[in-house]
Amino acid sequence: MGLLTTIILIPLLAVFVIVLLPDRQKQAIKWVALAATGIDLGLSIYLLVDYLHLISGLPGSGTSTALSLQYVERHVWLGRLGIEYFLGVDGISVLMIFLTAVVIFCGVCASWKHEYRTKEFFAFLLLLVTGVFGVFAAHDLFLFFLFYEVAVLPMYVLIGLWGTGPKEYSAMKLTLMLMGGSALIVVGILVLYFQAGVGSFSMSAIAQAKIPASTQAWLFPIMFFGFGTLGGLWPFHTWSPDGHASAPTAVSMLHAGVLMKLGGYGCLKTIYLMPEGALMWGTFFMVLTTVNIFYGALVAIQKTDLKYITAYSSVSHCGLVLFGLGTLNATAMQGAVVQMFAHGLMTALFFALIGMIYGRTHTRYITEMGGLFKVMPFLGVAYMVGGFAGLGLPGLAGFIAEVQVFIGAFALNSIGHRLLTILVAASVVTTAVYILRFLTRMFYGPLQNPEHAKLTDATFVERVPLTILVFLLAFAGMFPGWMIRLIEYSLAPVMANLEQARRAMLP
Amino acid sequence: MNGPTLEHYLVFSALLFCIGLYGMLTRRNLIAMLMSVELVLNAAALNFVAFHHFLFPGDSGGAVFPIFIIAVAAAEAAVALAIFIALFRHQQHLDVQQSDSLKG
Amino acid sequence: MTGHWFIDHLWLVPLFPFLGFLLVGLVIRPLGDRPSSTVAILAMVASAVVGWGAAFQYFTHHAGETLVPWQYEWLRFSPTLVGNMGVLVDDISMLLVLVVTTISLLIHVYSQGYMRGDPGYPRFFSFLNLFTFSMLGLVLACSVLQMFIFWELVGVSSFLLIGFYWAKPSAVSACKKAFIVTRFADLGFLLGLLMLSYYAKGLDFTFLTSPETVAKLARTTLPFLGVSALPLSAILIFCGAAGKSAMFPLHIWLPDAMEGPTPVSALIHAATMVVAGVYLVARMFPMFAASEPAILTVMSIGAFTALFAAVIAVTQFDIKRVLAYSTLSQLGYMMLALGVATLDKPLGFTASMFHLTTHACFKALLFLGAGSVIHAVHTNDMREMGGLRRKLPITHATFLIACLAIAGVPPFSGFFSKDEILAAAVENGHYFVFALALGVAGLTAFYMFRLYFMTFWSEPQDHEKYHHAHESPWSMTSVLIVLAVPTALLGLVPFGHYVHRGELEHHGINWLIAGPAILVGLAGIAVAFMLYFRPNGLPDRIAFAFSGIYRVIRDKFYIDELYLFVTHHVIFRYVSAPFNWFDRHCVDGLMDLTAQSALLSGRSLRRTVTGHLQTYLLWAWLGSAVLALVVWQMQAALGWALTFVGLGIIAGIFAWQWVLQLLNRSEPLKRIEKD
Amino acid sequence: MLEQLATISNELLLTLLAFTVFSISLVSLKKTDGKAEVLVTAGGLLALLVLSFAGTMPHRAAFGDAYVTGPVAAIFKRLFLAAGILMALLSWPGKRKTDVAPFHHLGEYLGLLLLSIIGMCFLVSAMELALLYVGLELVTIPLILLVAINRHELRSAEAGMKYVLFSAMSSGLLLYGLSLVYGMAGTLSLAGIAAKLTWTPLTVMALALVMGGVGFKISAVPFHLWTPDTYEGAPVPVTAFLSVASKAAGFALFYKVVAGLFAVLGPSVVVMVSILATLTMTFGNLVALQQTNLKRFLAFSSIAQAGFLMIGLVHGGPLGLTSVVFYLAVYLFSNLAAFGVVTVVSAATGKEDMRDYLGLSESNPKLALVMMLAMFSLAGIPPLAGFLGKFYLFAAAAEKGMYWLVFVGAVNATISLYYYLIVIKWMYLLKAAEGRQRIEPIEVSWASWVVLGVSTVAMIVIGILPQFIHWAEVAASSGF
Repeated sequence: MGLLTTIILIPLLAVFVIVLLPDRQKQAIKWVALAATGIDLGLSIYLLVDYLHLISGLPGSGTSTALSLQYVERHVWLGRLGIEYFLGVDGISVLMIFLTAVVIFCGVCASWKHEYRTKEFFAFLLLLVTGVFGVFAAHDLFLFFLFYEVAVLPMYVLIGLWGTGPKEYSAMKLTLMLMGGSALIVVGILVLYFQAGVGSFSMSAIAQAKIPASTQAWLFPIMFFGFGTLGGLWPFHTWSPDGHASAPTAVSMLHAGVLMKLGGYGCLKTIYLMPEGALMWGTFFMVLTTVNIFYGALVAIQKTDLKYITAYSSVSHCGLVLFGLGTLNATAMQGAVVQMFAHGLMTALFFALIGMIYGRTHTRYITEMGGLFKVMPFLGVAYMVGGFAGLGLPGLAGFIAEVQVFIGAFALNSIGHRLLTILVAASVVTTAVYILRFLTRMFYGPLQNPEHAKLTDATFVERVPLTILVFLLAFAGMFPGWMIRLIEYSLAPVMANLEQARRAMLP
Repeated sequence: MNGPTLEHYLVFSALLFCIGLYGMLTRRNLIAMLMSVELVLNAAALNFVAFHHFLFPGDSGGAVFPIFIIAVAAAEAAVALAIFIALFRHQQHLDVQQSDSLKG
Repeated sequence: MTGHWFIDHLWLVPLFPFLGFLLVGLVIRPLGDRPSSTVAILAMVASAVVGWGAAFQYFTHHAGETLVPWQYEWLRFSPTLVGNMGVLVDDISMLLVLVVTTISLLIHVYSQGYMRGDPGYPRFFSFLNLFTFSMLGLVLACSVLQMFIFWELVGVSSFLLIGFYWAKPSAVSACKKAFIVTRFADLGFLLGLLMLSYYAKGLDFTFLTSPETVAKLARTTLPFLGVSALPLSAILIFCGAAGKSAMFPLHIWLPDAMEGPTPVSALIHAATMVVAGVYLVARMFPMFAASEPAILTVMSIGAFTALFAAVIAVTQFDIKRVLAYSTLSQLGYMMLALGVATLDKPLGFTASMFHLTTHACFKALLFLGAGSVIHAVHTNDMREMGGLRRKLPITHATFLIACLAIAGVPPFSGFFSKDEILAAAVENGHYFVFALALGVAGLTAFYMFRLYFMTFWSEPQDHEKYHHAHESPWSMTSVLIVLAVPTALLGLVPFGHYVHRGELEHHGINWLIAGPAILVGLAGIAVAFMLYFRPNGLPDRIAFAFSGIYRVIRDKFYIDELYLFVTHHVIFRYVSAPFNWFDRHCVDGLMDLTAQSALLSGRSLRRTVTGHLQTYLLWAWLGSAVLALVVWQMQAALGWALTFVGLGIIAGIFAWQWVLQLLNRSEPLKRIEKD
Repeated sequence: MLEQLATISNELLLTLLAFTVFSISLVSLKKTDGKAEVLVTAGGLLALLVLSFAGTMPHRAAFGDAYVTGPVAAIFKRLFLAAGILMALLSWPGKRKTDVAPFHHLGEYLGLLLLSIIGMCFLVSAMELALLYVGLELVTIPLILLVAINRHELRSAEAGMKYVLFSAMSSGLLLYGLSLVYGMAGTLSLAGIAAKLTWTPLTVMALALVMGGVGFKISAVPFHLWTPDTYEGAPVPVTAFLSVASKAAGFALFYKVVAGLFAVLGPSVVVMVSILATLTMTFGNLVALQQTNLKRFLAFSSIAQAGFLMIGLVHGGPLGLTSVVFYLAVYLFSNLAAFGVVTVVSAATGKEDMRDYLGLSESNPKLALVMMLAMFSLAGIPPLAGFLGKFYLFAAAAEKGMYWLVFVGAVNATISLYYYLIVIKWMYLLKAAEGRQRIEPIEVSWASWVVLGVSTVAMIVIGILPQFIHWAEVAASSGF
């Protein structure tokens, strides 16, 4: 059994173990979940380091067009259509798997106090994460889509059962919109399969078989919208604010932190599979995502509910991911992937913190908070770091992503693209406005509510995830080289495809 | 010979068929509706026989099939009448328009 | 590698404060105040030692060269575009290293006394270390990307330090304002960076400022606006510089930034961070100098700010605000000096750097002196001070030296640097700028001595406070004394010998220029003396006589209000709020509408299941008929028209059914029904 | 002759079993509790299922080529047998509050079930119109009786009435259409007819009439309207059987008479089927959104599922057949799991409204879990079998180039998820505070557990293990 299968199977095994444990053994259930995610975290770190080691001897970007798949596990699986159990990772997947492992580990830590129907909660949570790992590891489109749906659906119960506020409504909306997106994806996958005519769902095989440009012209937006829905693409982002606002802590962390990345990841694969379509539609999606970025930030300024603020900031930040991808420029796409990683960490951090603060103050409205630094300095500092990462402060991961996307997008040689880039870059100001607004509102100033004076700072179990996330944000922000190497190497095939398509489209 | 031709039979069966359909649609009494159904079935049976007789006298299928139709129609009628009786016990009438407790 | 240990290990200079920050912030903080400040100061000492050593080695062995002793590839954007991190050594970076390490060290020491007993004492020192790290990183930046990175970091440390008293609402809004305004300006910097990354295809300063690159940029015509890339990118970068150096109209954050503790004001908002803008322009000087519009922009903005701030400073009563406006004015001076410099006559460059250095000393001294005063009387309002010279002798003496320096009285340092700026203006024929600068010099002397007299002379206004006032502890006063030395003497250093672009013709003091400057300065002092030496009603009467203008000036020309209106009312209420509404009601509404329409159509379709068998049969037959039509169409190639007719029939029946439903009469073919 | 009888040994054994079951209830003097009948039925069917692998369904023509059991037909028959076993077990007479099945006449009830299965088996093997028709009626007439078997209940009788008249009507249409076909071809053999038919207006008319008859069986819109009423009125296990086995027989009928006979109209049939599929899916889904009675809800859901299945019908080749057969298997187990839960709950509490399932996940977590899996499988959520099934259906349409139909199907899958999630919402999400009586923990009989367990395992395993789809593919590649 390969490493990837192990990573995917461990949470699934944990699900079975948890299902078999009696309801009352809450502590045991949590330990099983923690152990499973801990092992996965370890394995993913090993994977990361090993992959870095693997590619360290290989030539850098621009020179390599070979697919950088590693850890391949390939078995014939279902039927005569050529569905395979085909796992394999490139650098981007490795990074995403690592992110997933980190976030779920932190999520389990952040849910340590979970008491209501613990067993089902952790079972669904781990089921979900199985799907996420699977998506990032899969190289067969069918398998990819299968895991994709596995990752999306448990969310319904997780939000609907353990959420707050109008949770049934939010859960339904989220699920339906995302499944609506996946309806587009399944069309896309089938069309790709039959147009490629290679009798295999393997992404690289399909990418090599040229899909007719006329097909790509209509199929590309369909698939991009499909994945974009999960990636928070405007105007299909509205599941995100309601969904995230209603979801319990760990679920928000995982959903905003990792699941929205599935959207970006899928969009990247779409570009890989349909380069000509991407060239035709790139600008269109850049416009949409500009709306995303700018508009998400502006709306976030208005909100007073912390989760809504964070959700809209996710819309804005994930817009940057899709924007970077839409540019079809190597630098910007690198930035987009870094943004996936950075945003995953920072949103997970945000939602973890919101959960902890809500657990203490019992309010999520920033208008009802103030001066919390006095009572919870640790949480405050962590929140600040997260906020600074959000507004793209250098030294934290968000900056790397932003500057790469901007530089890459600016290199597109037309006024329209430049203007879009300038607009997007201008969002750093609006972002700063809302982030500072809520940071100062919550933590600065005199203690708003005398009741809050009795509150306590983070406990040890809470500090663990926060510390991990903060550390990673800072580490990735200060030493981006390894990420760039991973991404650059794995983007090479995509860029090669695009280059080929560009040449093919020249008269 | 100036006897009836295939067309006569076909037109007659088509008429039967249409009368059956019309009856199904307009009769409110369930038993009348059942009778209309029988008309439809008989129209089909008549067709088979007519075709057999005029066009394919060598193929026995056309002759056999109506017998099956008649047999099955009898079974169906038996079942239907049994159900009508059960229904009548509940609602004391056989008006199809008022048998609408299941809907929506 | 230069073979000189200090230069080769210059990266230690920012590293020490960074380690100090981490150590103090994460490890030492719980141990208490004393260890925290000790570690922080030790970090600064180490940093200063390396900095001074490197500067010494540089000016003795490599003067005039530009070295990059250490750099590494930090972020690779593409195989050709690389963002390097490293250390750039040339005259101005060494100069700034000297200034920053020294002043920062002194202020660390000073803060030991000033911050004693504050609950956030360790936090303060860790932030100070963080700031110093960022500032040194900025100063030593070898690429414009690195500059931008540390640029933002100093911004954030400034934010943290302004908001040090986070429980105080005014401090909170001040730090927010500082951050957002500079962030807004940084957008310009960022865009400039983007332009450079694209048009110049490189980010290293050595590459960017090389004549070839500058020439190439000047040749590149943008596809829009019809200008070349050079002035536009230079002006965009200047936007960032203007934000950080609080040039008009981005100056509004600096006076409010005085909400921070006084050492912070001295270090960040007087001596070091605010000059980063000037430093940036100086760093990119070849680019600016090669582009007429850019350099003129720098000059005019600088000149206007110098005047504008000086005028406002005259009317302020908060001791730190006066100093803040004075800082603004002096920063305008420096910008102005850079603006009048050209590649041929680069005296302004030297003058600007010179003034930067002297200003760092005397303004730090002024702020620290003010801090000492505030420490003594616990108020910022000059109207509640007076007569403090007897209570605070050391503070008074050093403060006077600093005032004389800033007023441009020889032989104090300010005189020389200011004189050089005036000379530079004249040299390049900017007589109007010269006149304006001269006027500002007079105003400067006036408001500084207004401050001085109101604080130290005059009469004690608030006896309670006066009574409790006492000289500050040794750790503070010693720093004042130490700073007074360069304040007085720095002017005597042959500055142009060390820091210059191009060749400077060595000249002494041109008394034709210096003479009027001195006179104007003295005149300013004299007026201040008359109005404020003794308490009298004259200033109030003057203020009353010009009450309209006075009020406008006192309220800073209502620029804050303008900003507030734009941000709060226009953007928040008329941009952001409608977006919010649009998102919730239109975009989200559309999504809900989809679900609703599914539900609604389900509800109406449900009506077809009437429970009447005959309805069902009718549907089935019509269905068969329509199917026959459809299939017929496929083969007869009569087009889809009939199909649509068929579908139309279905729709019609549908509608009919629906109407019947509405009328509660759902029997089909009711009119035929007679039995 | 013996060889011919051996060819239909499966049907013969079934008949034997049916009469055994009938006679058990007749012979036993005192009133039986019905357990013996259930055991005999289920055991017999199981034995037949096992025997089917040992040669009771030989691939051999008999009776002058009127009867052939092809590989696909064999799969169909096994599905019918499996459905029969599960339905019989569902009718296990435990302690029950309401009579989901009339366990006073369980013998008749199960006998009728077996007769219906016999009809189905003949139907899928029939290669000739008369046998086909008789098989079809043999399927339908016992089912009509089963629907109306709770004759002391008004709704059961009314459901029976609607079913009998509608089915008679549909047979009338079918027969009339077939008579026209006979008139054109002059033979009753399916292969013979297909070879002789040409395109004439009469053929088109015949096709429309035949489609009316077939549409009734598979409850395609607009021939579907009897479905909800009949499903609601019938005893729950009968509904379950109707929704799976009878529908599967309908699809077999489609292949036999529509696709088989009217091959000459191929492209038109494709268009017709795709239009019907679209209408059926959309209608079923949209109306299902409005339902609260679970039986009615599942009726509309099964209409929608028929629509999905019809997507697979547009592909005439092996892929289409594979997808339909495979999905039928998947659908059978998923739907039986759902109906199993409904049966259990309804038997114990008499509640059939989904709003009564409030908090079921707390009081009866296992039942709720099975129900949830069934809903997910029906909605096509991986890793449950419904996912692979839908994927194959879509693939079939896509290979035919009908991407728009794939899209329509995918969108409809999303809509269907909407109402399946509503059931889950009542079971899992809503807390008991809404003022409704919670269902107490239910004691579930072993027979029901077997049904639920087998269905659940099947739902999971069929979608993951490669053997099942492989069987379907191998069978489909060699034809019906």
